[in-house]
Amino acid sequence: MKPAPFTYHDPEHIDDLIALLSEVDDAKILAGGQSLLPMLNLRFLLPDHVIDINKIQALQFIGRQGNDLMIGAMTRQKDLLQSDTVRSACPVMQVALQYVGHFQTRNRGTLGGSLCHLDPSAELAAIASLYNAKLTLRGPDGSRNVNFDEWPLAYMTPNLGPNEVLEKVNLPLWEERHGHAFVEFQRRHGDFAIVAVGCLLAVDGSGSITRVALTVAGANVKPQRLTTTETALIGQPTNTATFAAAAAEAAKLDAMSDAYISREYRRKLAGALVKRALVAATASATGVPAYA
Amino acid sequence: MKIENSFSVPVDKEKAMDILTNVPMIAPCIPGAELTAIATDGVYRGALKMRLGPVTLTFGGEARIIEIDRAAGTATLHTKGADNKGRGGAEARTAFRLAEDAGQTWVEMQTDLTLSGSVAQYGRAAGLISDVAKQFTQQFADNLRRQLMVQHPEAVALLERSSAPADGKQAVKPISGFALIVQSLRAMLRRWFGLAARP
Amino acid sequence: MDDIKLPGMLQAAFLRSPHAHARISSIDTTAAAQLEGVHAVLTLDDLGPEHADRPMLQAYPNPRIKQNILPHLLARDEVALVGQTVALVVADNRYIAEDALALIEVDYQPLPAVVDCRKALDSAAPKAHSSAPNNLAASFSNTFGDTEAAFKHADEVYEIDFLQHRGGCHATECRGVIAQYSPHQDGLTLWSSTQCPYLIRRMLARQLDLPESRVRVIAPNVGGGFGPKAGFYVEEVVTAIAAIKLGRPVKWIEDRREHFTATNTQRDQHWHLDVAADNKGHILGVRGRAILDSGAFLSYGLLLPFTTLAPLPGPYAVEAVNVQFDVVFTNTTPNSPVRGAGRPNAAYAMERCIEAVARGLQLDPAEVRRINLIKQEQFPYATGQIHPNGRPIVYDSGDYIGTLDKAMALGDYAGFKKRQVAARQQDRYLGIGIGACVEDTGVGPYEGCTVRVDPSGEVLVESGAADQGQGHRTIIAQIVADGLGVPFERVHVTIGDTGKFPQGVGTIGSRVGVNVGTAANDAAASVRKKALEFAAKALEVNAAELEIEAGIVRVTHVPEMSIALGEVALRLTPMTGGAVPEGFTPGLEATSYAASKGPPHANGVNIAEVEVDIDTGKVKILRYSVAHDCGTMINPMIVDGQLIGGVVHGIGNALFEQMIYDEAGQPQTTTYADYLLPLATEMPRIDIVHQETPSPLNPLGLKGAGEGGTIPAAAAVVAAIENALESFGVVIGYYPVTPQRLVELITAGAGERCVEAMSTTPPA
Amino acid sequence: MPDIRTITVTINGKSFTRRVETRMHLADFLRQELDLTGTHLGCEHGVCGACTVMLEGDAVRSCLLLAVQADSKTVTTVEGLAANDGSLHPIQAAFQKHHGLQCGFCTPGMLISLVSFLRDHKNPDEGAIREAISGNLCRCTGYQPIVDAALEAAAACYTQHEE
Repeated sequence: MKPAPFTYHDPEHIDDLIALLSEVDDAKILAGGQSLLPMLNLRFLLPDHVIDINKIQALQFIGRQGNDLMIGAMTRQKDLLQSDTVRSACPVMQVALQYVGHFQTRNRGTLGGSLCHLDPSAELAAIASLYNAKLTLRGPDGSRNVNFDEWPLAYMTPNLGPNEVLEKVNLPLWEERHGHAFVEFQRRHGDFAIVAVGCLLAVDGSGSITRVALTVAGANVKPQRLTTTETALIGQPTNTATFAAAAAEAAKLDAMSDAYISREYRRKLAGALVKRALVAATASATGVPAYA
Repeated sequence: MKIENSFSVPVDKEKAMDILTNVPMIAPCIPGAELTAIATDGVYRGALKMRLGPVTLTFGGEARIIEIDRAAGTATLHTKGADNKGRGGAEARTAFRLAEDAGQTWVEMQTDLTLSGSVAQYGRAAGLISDVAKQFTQQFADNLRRQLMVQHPEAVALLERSSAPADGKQAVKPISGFALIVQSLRAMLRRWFGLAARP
Repeated sequence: MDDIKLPGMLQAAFLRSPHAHARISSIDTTAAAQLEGVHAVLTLDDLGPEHADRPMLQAYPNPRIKQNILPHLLARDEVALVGQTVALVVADNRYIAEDALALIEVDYQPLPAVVDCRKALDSAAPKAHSSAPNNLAASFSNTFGDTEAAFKHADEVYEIDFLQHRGGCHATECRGVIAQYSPHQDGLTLWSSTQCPYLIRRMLARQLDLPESRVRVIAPNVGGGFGPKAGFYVEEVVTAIAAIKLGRPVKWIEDRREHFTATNTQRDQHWHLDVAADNKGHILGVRGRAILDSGAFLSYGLLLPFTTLAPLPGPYAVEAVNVQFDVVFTNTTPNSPVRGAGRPNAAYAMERCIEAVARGLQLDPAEVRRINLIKQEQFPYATGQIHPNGRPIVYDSGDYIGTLDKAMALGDYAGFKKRQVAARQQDRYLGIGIGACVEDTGVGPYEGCTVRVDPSGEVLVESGAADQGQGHRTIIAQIVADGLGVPFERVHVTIGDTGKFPQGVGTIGSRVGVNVGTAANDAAASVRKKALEFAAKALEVNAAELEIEAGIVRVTHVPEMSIALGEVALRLTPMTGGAVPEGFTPGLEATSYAASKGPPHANGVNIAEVEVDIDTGKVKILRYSVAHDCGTMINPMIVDGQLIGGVVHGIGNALFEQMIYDEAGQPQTTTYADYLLPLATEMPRIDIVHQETPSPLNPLGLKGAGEGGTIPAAAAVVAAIENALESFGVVIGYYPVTPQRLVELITAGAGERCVEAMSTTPPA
Repeated sequence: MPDIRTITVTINGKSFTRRVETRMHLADFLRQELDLTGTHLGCEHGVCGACTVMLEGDAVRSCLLLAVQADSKTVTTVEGLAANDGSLHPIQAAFQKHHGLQCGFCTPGMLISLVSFLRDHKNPDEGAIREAISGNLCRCTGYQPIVDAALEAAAACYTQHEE
């Protein structure tokens, strides 16, 4: 299980990277390496060029301007997990990060690597979907923005041209006070999620839902915003009946099956986890622990 | 893995059989395929490019018609290829059955696809691979149908022409799995919206 | 293994079949051979004419084998499993060797593959080997007592059907081989990650037509064995041939991807039984049939099937058993013993019988066990079954009811009902399950041990049995230190090297502690006797007045009259001018092959307490209690380590570990993202209580402990899950029990029993 | 022509300069080029944890790093844990006392992971320790003795480190 030969590049500035991407073909970008190296060792991937972008300091930053949380593509998962800025601006990301692999892999894994690899179960992709984050790409002819809902084109295929690189991610934060939740079903601690649900929820004085976002990851090739369920929840009281109805709706989502997990079971899980996410998000929003 | 497709064409059975058993004629219909050489004993060599997420597979292999029974209206195409970087192989037997039906010829295709090596051992992505395989054969069937129509000018004229390039090498622009995958996604999107829209 | 480096050493990599069953029409190695840094590319034809028609030899021949099918060293005409060796590349390093593999062109014609062991004997089933008439490897039965009468007089008959998963070995270190051939010195030296260096020496000598004295096999410190490293593998032979041909040392290290298909796997058995019982819960008889998947080859003889047959009817006094065993070939990796071998399967079968009777008669499963367990006054207890080796199976000693009571007390079985009801108020589902077993350990024929006192006073001990982390050296050193009366730190033990100790058998089936312990104890006693006799002469006292303390032989109560053991050794090995005293042979040492007078039988009871989340199907183990009896314990800490490690292995089998093949025989689980090993986070704290019923079969009363934790674990966990889901009428037919299966059983099972058995490949 | 680079790495306080092929992962560089065979290879796809080393103080999988990525960086391997006089690191002593290893193949990865985790976490409970070693596979011990060893060594391993 040794990598096939390749030519190694380690540019220190984003412009050098862009130039390099246009010069060489059959290249793979090495970010955290927690997904790329296994594929190189297993010889699933045999690229002619590996471009290591760990030396580009400009891609590693966490910043907040008003209601925009800006994160550089090469920011380490461990730094996101320890960041006070993220804790106050986007606590749900830190809840999700605890499900991502193990602390040894989070020491190297990056936000951009996860979003470009785009594993169907990727927790960080689910968070990006929850906020419909704005992704800034840099290429030979300047930069362009892509909202997350147009980012996944297909199974592990992002909307990223061969000569482009993901530079940063902007999470548009909710102004109003709201609660959050991230619940995941995995066979063992650190495993790929079979199904994971992210939820943001705001309620008014009377306890009715004013705004809600729900994302399901792992059920299909890409994270899915449950737009129908979201609209149906607006104005509803935060009680068992509402949550049960939302769960039943979510359990109808289209799901994939593989050698281990059936479509049917993924749907059932989606339903169960949506209910638990809504309960947790309500408790987080109102400060009152709601019943299951 | 067994996949069935069928379609009908306003072309008589004999003519359809001629085309279906003419490999250079049907090779461009294989999505992402490129015919590179015609060997002597009726074996045609070619390459097929397919992208599966981060992994792009390039199968080099061969295709040949291994059985023709004009009376029964059946023929079998056998294709076999291995990834040029040693990640496994694919082999398919596509059995055609033609039936005349009031001026139309009904073509039934039964493809038996076996994958081997690491490309067949993608545990977590096994479901996705069978999805892409179904899309692949459906696309092959659609192209075949268009090819059969195009070969017969008297066929209904409204059909748009397929883009067969002028030079000798019969190559449709290799549809990378990329485009194919987008269709797979679009099919899924249709299914979701169909489902999600329901009250 | 990979830490060992020899001057001039080359590294090898095997080309393996990507097909489960295919004919090979051509192999073209020219491109690979030309790659810079490649020294050789070998196919079967390149290994020499003597290997052309000589497949691997059978390590454990047996008259019951109907088709002794074993692989050629490298496949030439046909491959019968994904991963079968086809060619070997030897290069400067492993990177270049793997580059060369991709340049070898092999033309395969795929053939239909048989994958599901239950269908392997159907006439329409594809043949695992196209030249074989059918897929039957062997068949035999465990038959004693009058089952006809038992079933005629039965008040109730219950049906049981279950399939046990295919799992892997997955020691943390994969296998490895280093071969070095020096014709003018000591011939072939082979370092191997084997558990049985002496078996490898014998088989390698025969395979290569070399005298055993010209083959030395060294098993260095190895990262876990667990059974599959006890086998004789093609890689050991081919690496040796490559080293002989190239005249340079060759190292092959198995990587994890290879391990999934190249190293023997475990379990994969389908049982269908009927159990006859009276209405008080006594089991009168068991009959039925079991299909055991041997995989593509019979790489380990019939040892696995025999270890499945022997433990029936387990710790229960069942008078009549008639179970037919069929061992079948499929186009998958060969199966061999893995921690417990066939014993976990047999224990699971008997525990399923108990659970079926308890459920049928609505009795407490603990009480059904109590009334069926063999009573203390019945020991030594002959089950009635004759082992395939011709000897009757006899349980030497034990207190099975005592073990059950200790486990129930430790796990607070009595208080469980309260906990279960309280949890149900919070809509939580708790369950408790028992798994009991008896384990034949310390199987013969022998192990040897030499104890030699060095003039410095240090004691050198040599033995054959190799160590994969069990702590054999510690146990042997303790026995010799106590037996001889020397400080533990002065005892130095070397094992696992056929060049250092003449004969040995192997580290399998919890046998080393018993066999080496008995031999070491005997050898130490002989050395002690000789030292006392010499000292008696030297100190002119009666031997009876002497004792040995901290390496000094002295007169009891007169410490100043003494002679150090080292001094005795020195005087018994005089140089020229000196003389060996009258009546003494030179040296203060002894070698013994004293063996246990038959396999001592350990036993154990595990109790698992679980919680099942009925929405997701997730199982959480809240509490796990083990009562275990392995006779006299030499080192309780080591025994605890074996039990905890064994239990976690068993829980892995019960809940997580699953090799999946698709219908073409392609393994879907080939990385650790797919094959789930038990992790620290999912394991409960395991509480242990010991019971010591010494075995009468060896002086120290020893019984084995290496596999006792694993054997009953799956039965306990599955019973606990069923207990938690009793209101849903769920009966489990397949393990590992996955959350998805549980949710399906809960939904389907509501209100009615569904005895379910599934093929190796669960529905998509 | 293989793609070669010259790198300089400080390992356990000592500096090494070597020419290395860029495709060689850090674990092979330690084992094959520098004979530091304490770091073990159990899976080579980032799951078993036997290859865990510390890079700039962070526990990482050395099979998921190219050796060239360690250029001008500091690495700590299991060989660097014991003091120069051979006295064991507190976690090593606790492993010995609690029978925290049997075959010892996973032990280097376990020790490095725990040294790194316990350095940053003040008296963690059993659950936190089990989570910390959930990325390290062991087939022999069943994890319990390792957890007990870590609980005992926790106080000695916790060092107030700068944020």
